[in-house]
Parts: sequence; C-alpha cells; structure tokens
Amino acid sequence: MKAKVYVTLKKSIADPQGNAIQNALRKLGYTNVEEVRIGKLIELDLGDITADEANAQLVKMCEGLLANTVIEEYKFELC
Amino acid sequence: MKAKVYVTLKKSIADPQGNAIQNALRKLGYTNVEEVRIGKLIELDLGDITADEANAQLVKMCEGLLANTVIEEYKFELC
Amino acid sequence: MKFGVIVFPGSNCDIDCFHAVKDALGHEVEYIWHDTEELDGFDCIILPGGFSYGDYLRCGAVARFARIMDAVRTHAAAGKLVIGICNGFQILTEAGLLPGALVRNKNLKFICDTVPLRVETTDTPFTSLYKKGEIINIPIAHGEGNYLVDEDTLKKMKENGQIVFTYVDNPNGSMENIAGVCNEQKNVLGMMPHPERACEEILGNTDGLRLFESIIAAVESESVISAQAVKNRHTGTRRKSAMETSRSKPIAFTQKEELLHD
Amino acid sequence: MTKPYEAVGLTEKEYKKIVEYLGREPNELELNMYGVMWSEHCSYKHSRALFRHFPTSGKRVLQGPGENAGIIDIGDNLAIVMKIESHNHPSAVEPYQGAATGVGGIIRDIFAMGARPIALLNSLRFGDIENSERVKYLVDGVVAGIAGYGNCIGIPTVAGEVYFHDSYNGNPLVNAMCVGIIEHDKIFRGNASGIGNSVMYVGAATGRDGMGGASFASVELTGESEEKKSAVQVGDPFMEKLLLEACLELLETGSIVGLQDLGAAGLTSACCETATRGEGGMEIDVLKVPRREKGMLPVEVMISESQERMFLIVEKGREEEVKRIVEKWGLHAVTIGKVTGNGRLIVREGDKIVADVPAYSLDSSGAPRYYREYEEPEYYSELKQLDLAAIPEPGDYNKTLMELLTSPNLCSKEWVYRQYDHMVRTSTVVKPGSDAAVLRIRGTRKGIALTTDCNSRYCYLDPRAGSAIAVTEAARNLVCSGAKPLAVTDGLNFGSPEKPDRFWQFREAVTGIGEACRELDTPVISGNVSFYNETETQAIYPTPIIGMVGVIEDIDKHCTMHFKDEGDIIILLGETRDEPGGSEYLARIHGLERGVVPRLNFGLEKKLQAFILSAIEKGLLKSAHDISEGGLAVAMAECCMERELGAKVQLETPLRTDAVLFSESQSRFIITCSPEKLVELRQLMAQQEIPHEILGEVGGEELKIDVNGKNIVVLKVKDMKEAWRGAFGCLMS
Ligand SMILES: Nc1ncnc2c1ncn2[C@@H]1O[C@H](COP(=O)(O)OP(=O)(O)O)[C@@H](O)[C@H]1O
Ligand SMILES: [Mg+2]
Repeated sequence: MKAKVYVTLKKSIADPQGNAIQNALRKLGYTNVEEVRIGKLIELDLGDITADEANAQLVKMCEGLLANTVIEEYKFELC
Repeated sequence: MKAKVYVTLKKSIADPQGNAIQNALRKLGYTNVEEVRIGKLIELDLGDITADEANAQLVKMCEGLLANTVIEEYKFELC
Repeated sequence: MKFGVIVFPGSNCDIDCFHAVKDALGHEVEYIWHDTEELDGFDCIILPGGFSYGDYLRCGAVARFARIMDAVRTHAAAGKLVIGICNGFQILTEAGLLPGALVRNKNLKFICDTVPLRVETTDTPFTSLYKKGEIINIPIAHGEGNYLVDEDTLKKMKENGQIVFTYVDNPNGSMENIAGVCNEQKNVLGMMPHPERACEEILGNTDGLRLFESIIAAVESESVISAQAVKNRHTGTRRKSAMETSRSKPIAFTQKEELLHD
Repeated sequence: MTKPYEAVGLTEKEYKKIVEYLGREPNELELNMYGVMWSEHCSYKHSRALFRHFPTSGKRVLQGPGENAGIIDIGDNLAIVMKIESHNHPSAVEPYQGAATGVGGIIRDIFAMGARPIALLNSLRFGDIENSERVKYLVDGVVAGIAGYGNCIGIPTVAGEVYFHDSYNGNPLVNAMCVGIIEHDKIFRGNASGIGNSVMYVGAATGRDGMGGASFASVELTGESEEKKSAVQVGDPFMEKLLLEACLELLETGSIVGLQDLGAAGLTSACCETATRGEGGMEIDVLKVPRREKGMLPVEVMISESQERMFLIVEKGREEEVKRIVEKWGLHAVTIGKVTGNGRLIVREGDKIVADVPAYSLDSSGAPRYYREYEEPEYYSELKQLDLAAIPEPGDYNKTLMELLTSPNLCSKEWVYRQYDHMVRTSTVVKPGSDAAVLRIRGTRKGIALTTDCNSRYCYLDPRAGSAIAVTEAARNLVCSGAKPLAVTDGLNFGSPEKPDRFWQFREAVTGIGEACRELDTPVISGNVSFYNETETQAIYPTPIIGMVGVIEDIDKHCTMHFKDEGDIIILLGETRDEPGGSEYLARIHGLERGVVPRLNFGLEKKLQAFILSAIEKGLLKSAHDISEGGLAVAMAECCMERELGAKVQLETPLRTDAVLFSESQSRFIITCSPEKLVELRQLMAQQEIPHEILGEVGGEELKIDVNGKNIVVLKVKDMKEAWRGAFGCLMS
C-alpha cells in the first residue's frame, strides 16, 4: 500500500519561505502571484497492509512524527 | 486560479531525509514501512488568470525556479 | 588587480572575503550590490558564502536570478575569474555556470569544522601555488554541501581535470569526495570549503592564502607585468600581510617562496 | 464563569488597580494590553523587588538593566552590548522553531541598541537523555533551531553549555545570549522623544501568531497550554538579516531618534516602553499596521508577537528618507503614529479611539510589584547530610574516569557546536571547546572572551552558594582565556514564584549572584527571568545562568586550556579539600545528589584570578584550565584532548583518592609552563603567595596519575578522546 502525506503550516502561522518565494516570483515578472505556501510531500510505501490498517497507521504517524500539530496540519491519501 | 506543485527528488537520487524518517518510523514499530521519500508541496494562488495561462506559467516557474531539474522532477495541478 | 565581492540579500561571508583580500593579502577589493549591471574593472569576482535569499526553497535558487548574474556570465565567458565559495558555489551550479548540484549533507546536519582537503590539480588559476596532492586544512560550514553530478559529466570532468579539491574524510556524502570543481575553461571555481577563513595566523590557519595568491599571480602574469615583477610584488604583499596579522608565521611563506623559485 | 480579568491572567486586585488608573472600567482591548504588560514576563512583578541585590553600576557600565540590553565599556571608544533571554516554553512544544525564534528575539535586542551583533551563546538544559526519546527529539530540534537561525543570519555561535537532569524532564531550558559591539557615541535607546516625531514600523507583517506569548511564558505547563499553541511561530532569519542591515544603515543617517524591537507583548510593549522613556505619550493607528491576515481585531494587532518586526521613532519630515533606505533592503517602512506629550497611549482604529490609557501605567513602572512569601524548603538541611564513610571507593579508577568522561554532562559537546557556524565573521580566535570563546575586535589589538555557566545541582543544594559559584566559575573561564571579567547578564530560570519554597530558591540565588558580582567587580548589566518552569509534579532545579564578558587588551596574549608541548610543567593552583558534596562524581557514580557544596573563598579566588591574568600577560603560561565538574581528574583529561598529548602527574595527599580526583573544590586551576619559564613563574607565585603544587609534566600518549606514589589512573589519550568525543552522538542515536 502506498500513501502520500501532505504537511503544511497552519493558516495562522507565517510562512517565511513561501513569502520569499512569492517575492522572487513577482520579481521575475509573475506579478499575478498572490500567495505561496511551502509544505512537505511525504511518499510512503507501507508494504503489504490493508487500506484500513494503512489509514489507522497514517493518522498515528502524522500525529506522532510526520507533523508537529502545534504549527502544522496534515492530509493524506492512499494510492 | 490556485495550483499545487509537487517537487520530488529523481528516483536515481538518494534521499537521506526519507531514509531517516523511514528508520524513525520503523523504530516506532511501523516495521512494514518499506520506503519513504520526501518532496515539496508548493501551493500557489495565481490570482485572476485562465487555466491556460496558469499552465503555461507553471511550466516556466517550475523549470526556472521551483525545481532544479538536475536532481528533481515536478508535477502540478490546478485546483 | 581588483577583486569584487558580490553582496546578495542574505550573503554573510561577504565581509570575510572582503577582509581576507584587503587585510590578509593587501589587495584591492570592492563590494558589488546584487542589483548592479556590470562588472567592468574587476579581475576576479567572488560569490561569497551565506544564505542568499534565506536559501529558501533551495540554496542559491533565487540568487541565480539576481541582476548581477548576467554580468557574472559575461565576465566568465570573457575568460575572467569567478570563484563561488559555499553558497556562492551553490549559486554557480544553480545558474548553470558549473555542473552538478549540491544537496543536503548525508547526516542531515549543518557541519562546521576544519577539514583536510586534497589539492587534486594545480593546473588552474586558483591552485597554481599549491602542490598537486598536497593536503591543506580548510574550514567548512554548510548544511547542503553534498555534491552530485551525473556519471557522464563526472567522467568528462575527471578527464578535463575539473575536480579541484576533494575531502580526505568525506564529511557530507559528496560524490567522489568532491569539495570543489571548476568549469571546462578552468576560470570558474566553486568550492564548499571557506579559504577566506584560513588566511590569518590569529585564526590559527593560513592554508587558504595560497588560493588567493594563485589568483593574483594568474591575473598579474596575464597583464603586462613581467614574471619577475609579479614575484617581487608578491613578496611585498606577503610582508605586508605578515605585518598586519598580529603574529607572523613563516610556514606558508617559505612554502610559497620555494614554489616561486621552482 | 471566569472573570474577564482572569482570562488575561490578572487578579481582582490588579483589575481594581487598572480601574483606578483609568478612572473607569477598561474595555476589552485595554484589559488585554494590561494583561500582557503585567504578566511576569513583561513586568517582572515578582522579581523586580529583589534586583536591588545586584550591583548594576560601575566605571565601565554605559547602560545597566532597563534597556533592551546592557552596555559595558571596553576602552578605545568601544563597548560591548549583551543580553540573555529564555525561550523555554515555546521550545518545549516546538523545539526547532521555539529555539530559532529565541535566537531571533535576542539578536533584535542587541541591534535595537544600535550595535552590530558579533556573537551568540546558548545555555541548554534537558531531561534524562538516556531514557527518553522525547528528550532526544528536543535536543535534536533545539540545536538545529539555534543553528538554523544563527547560521543563516551570519552571527557565529561561539559558546554555551548543555546539561541533562531529570528535573528538566517536563521543562527544558533554552536560553540564548547575544553580544554586540558599538562605538560609545552611537548608542541608541528605545526613546520616543521629540513631540510630533513619527512612529514607523518595519519588517514582517503582523499576524495572529504568537498571540499572548508573554502570558504563555508566565503560566505553568499544563494540558491547557496545549490550547495556547499558537504562541509558537516560525522564525525568518533572512528577514531578520535584512532588518538588521537596514536598521544599522538607518542609524548612520541621523534620522532615527529611537529604536525598539517588537518582542514580548508586541506593539503594546513597544509603545508604552518607548513612550515612558521619552516624552511620555504616543498615538498609533492599528489600521496602518501591515497585517498578514484579513479581519484582524485591534486587540490582535496590539498584542501579536509576530517575529522580525522593528519599531522606529523618526525625526519628523525624514520619513521618506527612511523608506528609501529600507526599500533598498527589500523591506517596507510605514508610519503608524506619532509621539505626543500628554502621557497617554492612544490607540486608534482609523478615526475611532479604541484605547486610551496612561502610558506609564502599562509599563513596569506602573505595574504591580510583589514581595512574595518565602520559606526554606525541607530538603535544604536534610540533603546537607552526607556520610562519606558509607560510600565505597571505586575499585578501578580507570573505569570510573572513563565513565565520567562519557557521561552526558561531561562528554564533549562537539556534536552540538559542530552544527553551529562558529567561525563566520572570521573573528573567532578560540572556538568552542576551551573554557571560553575568544573573539578579536577587528581594527584593534583587543579581544573579548565570552562564556555562560551554571551548575544547577549546586544551586539546588544551596541556591546562594551555587549561584555565587556560577558567577565565579564564569569569571574563571574568562581568566583562563587571558581576559579580565567585566560584566554579567543573567538568565534566571526557576519554578513558580507563587510557591514559597521556590521563591526562597530565587531569593537566595539573587543574593548569591549579587554577592559574587560585587566581590569580583562584574556588575549585572542585563538579564532575564523565566518563572513557572514546572509541571504539576516537578519543578526544575534552580538554574541562574551567568553570561559573562571579559576583555583582553592584547589579543596575542590569549590562552586556552589545552596542553601544548611535551615537557611543559603542570602546576595545580589552589587547595583540594575533602568536598565531594554535590559533585558530578557522587551523582553519576553513586547516584547521590547531596552534601554540602564546595566552599567558596572570595579572597583566595580573587588572588588566584589576578595571578593567572598577570602570568598570562607576562607570557609565562602555555595553558590554563579551571577545575569544575568532575574535579581534578576530569580537568586533567580535558587538557589532554585537543592535541592528544598525555601527562604524568603525582599527587601527595592525606585525603581519600576519590576525593582528590573528583571532588570539586573551588578556586583551582591547572596551568602549564615551559621548563624555561618555571623559575620566573615560581618567583611570581611566591611573591603573590599563591598556593600551588607542581604535579608533573606534559608528554607521552597516556594520562598517568599517581596518588601517594601509587599509580591510580593510566589511560591512553586516544582512547579517552574517542570515547569522550563520541559519547554525545551515541546518546542521540
Ligand atoms: N550549547 C553549546 N553551544 C556552543 N558551545 C558549547 C555548547 N555547549 C558546550 N559548548 C562548548 O563546549 C566547551 C565545554 O563546555 P563546558 O563543559 O560547559 O565548559 P565549562 O565547564 O568550562 O564551562 C565550551 O567551549 C563551551 O563553550
Ligand atoms: Mg571551564
């Protein structure tokens, strides 16, 4: 079972990296760019487990290790 | 128009960060985890442009700035 | 002979390069703002270390688009000297002026240390005053100094003698222990270690001096000054630097003298 | 139902005081402004009354406590600016960003004085690393966060300390110190002077993050604080680098009257503090403040603690000039208000006045002040008892010494400082790994030495003596580097001041620091207090961290602790006594944390420090190292490490062997000199009546220690070094 986890900063938290890239893009002429936010994409191969098991594992992994829910939120999908 | 860009290391390139997370997960008991790879998720708000314009912009942005095609691949989607 | 040190937003070894050239070597040097359009009058351009544009997204990714980079390209194309140190190296690879890429250190940590390097070639304007195979100690300070390049390019680089420095004990996972490389024409050098941090006895290390002296020798032998004059001038510079740094230490000096008499 | 004042952390009495100040009930915004400003973190309401114990003035003091940072004269029109700050609570919940923003905050304090930041230090305390994955996670994140911020902004992190103890299991400590340099005539203060001058804002936009961080730092960590999570923010060292350069360039133009960082309590604090130091009044419009999010309320704008923002008081008419310079650095400056003389802090939202309070009443001058009850804790006299006879002597001293050298508290901290760029700015003459860091001051012959110190086990067993020892140990570290100690910045980390036994610890510690600083003539010029470092079950050991700076007149005459050459003579200065109480040896090897802490004799201490300084200055010493945790044997081993040079020493003593090797008697040093200098050195020692003992000489591949003619320790330096250097990495893996 393979999965993709998306970890992003919570909306209320500033994203300095995103801001800097937004400024860079605007300077390069993409003046239409209104916001950039940078997160993590984590691709996992979970081996031979069921979708239910995978879902259960992923929640725990995200809460425990992959995201720090103090500042980040996460989403995942099986694929 | 909003877009998501996914930047990942090329398959041929080692991903020590992914390995470290894989090890950490295994230590936590998820011994089924066979591979972890870490990439970037870049969320953009492109403002008021058409899908065609957005597609054209995104290719240029990715090739020029968002990915280093020597080591990375990218994909994007409008949303 | 005039050096120029480019200042990007977020550069922070710019002052170190500036002072190494000015105080330790007694040569002319100017800061160049990233927004500048031309580089007339400069013989060697230094892209210093630091965190240009915060190194956000990827090290050097944004700096490569700075206005000054067109001028750097022109300067390099004209065969003049360019050296990128640490972040400067990352910028040069991002800009395509040097092959390969620099990724996260294998141990995923920033590493600050002084490490032994092997001088792989003296056949460049940056290393002529070292000895081939010589081991020198130079500080490193980077989180992403793990050099990567595709096999074909690597092969060509080796054939061409483009691998300039290698690590004796690989600290970061770099391919083939590579610490510094140059372009085919050998007038553009990129290296992760910081020679500008090894130019004064008071800092406990002068192994970086000969890199800058090599550059000066190369530039000055190009110009009308005779080889003899170069040597004299060099000796003069040396004395000055010995005076300016608080303790004089002869080791690097005698080595260099020997080399000049070779 | 909780009362509105309770929700902002105030008591009923405090609320009444506000009503008195205003002559009416405060509105919600006003109440929140009082809430953050009267929190312990901003007002020091529990600690202020005790600060009179500190010496804070002296010939060299150009700025004592009360400003963004303290300033001490080092001669030749130059001065050192320094301050320490805690970021304990944010680091406990998000170690990387918590530590990073701690570094960012302290750097702003330094350049707010107009100084160029030149060095960072950090003092860290964590729980039991050997038995906790969580602790490893915290260590990893905190160290990476400090590195991430300091390295990026290009200020070298040159010294610090890392200790582990169970008492920090629930409350790690992350204290960051920054040091800057400035010319006397360029010192700036956070003054809003000149009625009609403009108040400008530069830097990051204001967001909802970091809301109420100041009051967050002033409550115990409970399940509830998990809810206040957003007090953690993401640091932006790149933005701060731009701010730093822009501000220093602005100060050169003469258009700036006052400068203030936006730190704890955000705009509220900056407004009232600059106003009280200046003309007394200020008026600002929250609508003009750049925001990151839509729909922010005035209260959110006023108390947000978003990072990387600065507050400028600009001479009227020169606003455009300021904007131009700031824009060169890719930033924007906006005018948000003006200086007034009516003593009021008026906050507008466009045309509407949303808050109107006497400015000084928010400030620490108007905040309540408490003199808390205190009581000697029961453990204090109980733990003094120690029956040495009941403690078995080690059978194999080689093994014991190795155990100590590889223990978390004594092993090399290279794993940590290797992640910090300690060389950038090419002025670091002595890197981390010796007693203190030494920096040259470019363009002069001078250098400065920097250190942080605190043995919190001593401070637990005897807060007063322990704190005095922290001050003297810091001074010893500087003196061993050849520097004359000049001034102190203190980071006081304690449990809840509302508990009498904890407040007793605090009170004793402050007294001890005051005494020692007076004795050593090192005034306290700045500092920070962090209370409430406790969980429901446990308070941290009292941890008053001492940051100290010293000056070296001729940088060529600096010294390090490492043995230099074969044949050099090893001399022990001071007196070794039967004082195992509170030692690392007792704790680590015997699991005992008790006993009387080593006695401190200021007379002897000062005599020895003066002697070492004069001997280094005369060029008589090859190395100098103070003896601290681990005692003589560990200190000796430490001297061998860097150059892998062994030593052969003989000790004659009536004491137990373990007491000789490991007791931590104060005021002791290991020095070396070349044989040719021995005569001159002995004359000097005789002249100054320095208690000393010639122990042996440097050389060989082993550390050999004989006691009363019998060989007790013989260890290969290579093996010791490998184990000592690798130990931290092993703990982390
Ligand atoms: N967190 C840290 N950051 C930077 N340097 C550190 C840190 N921890 C320890 N060091 C360095 O390691 C060396 C030894 O530290 P420590 O044993 O605490 O010294 P001492 O006992 O002399 O005060 C010192 O040079 C110190 O500055
Ligand atoms: Mg010490």
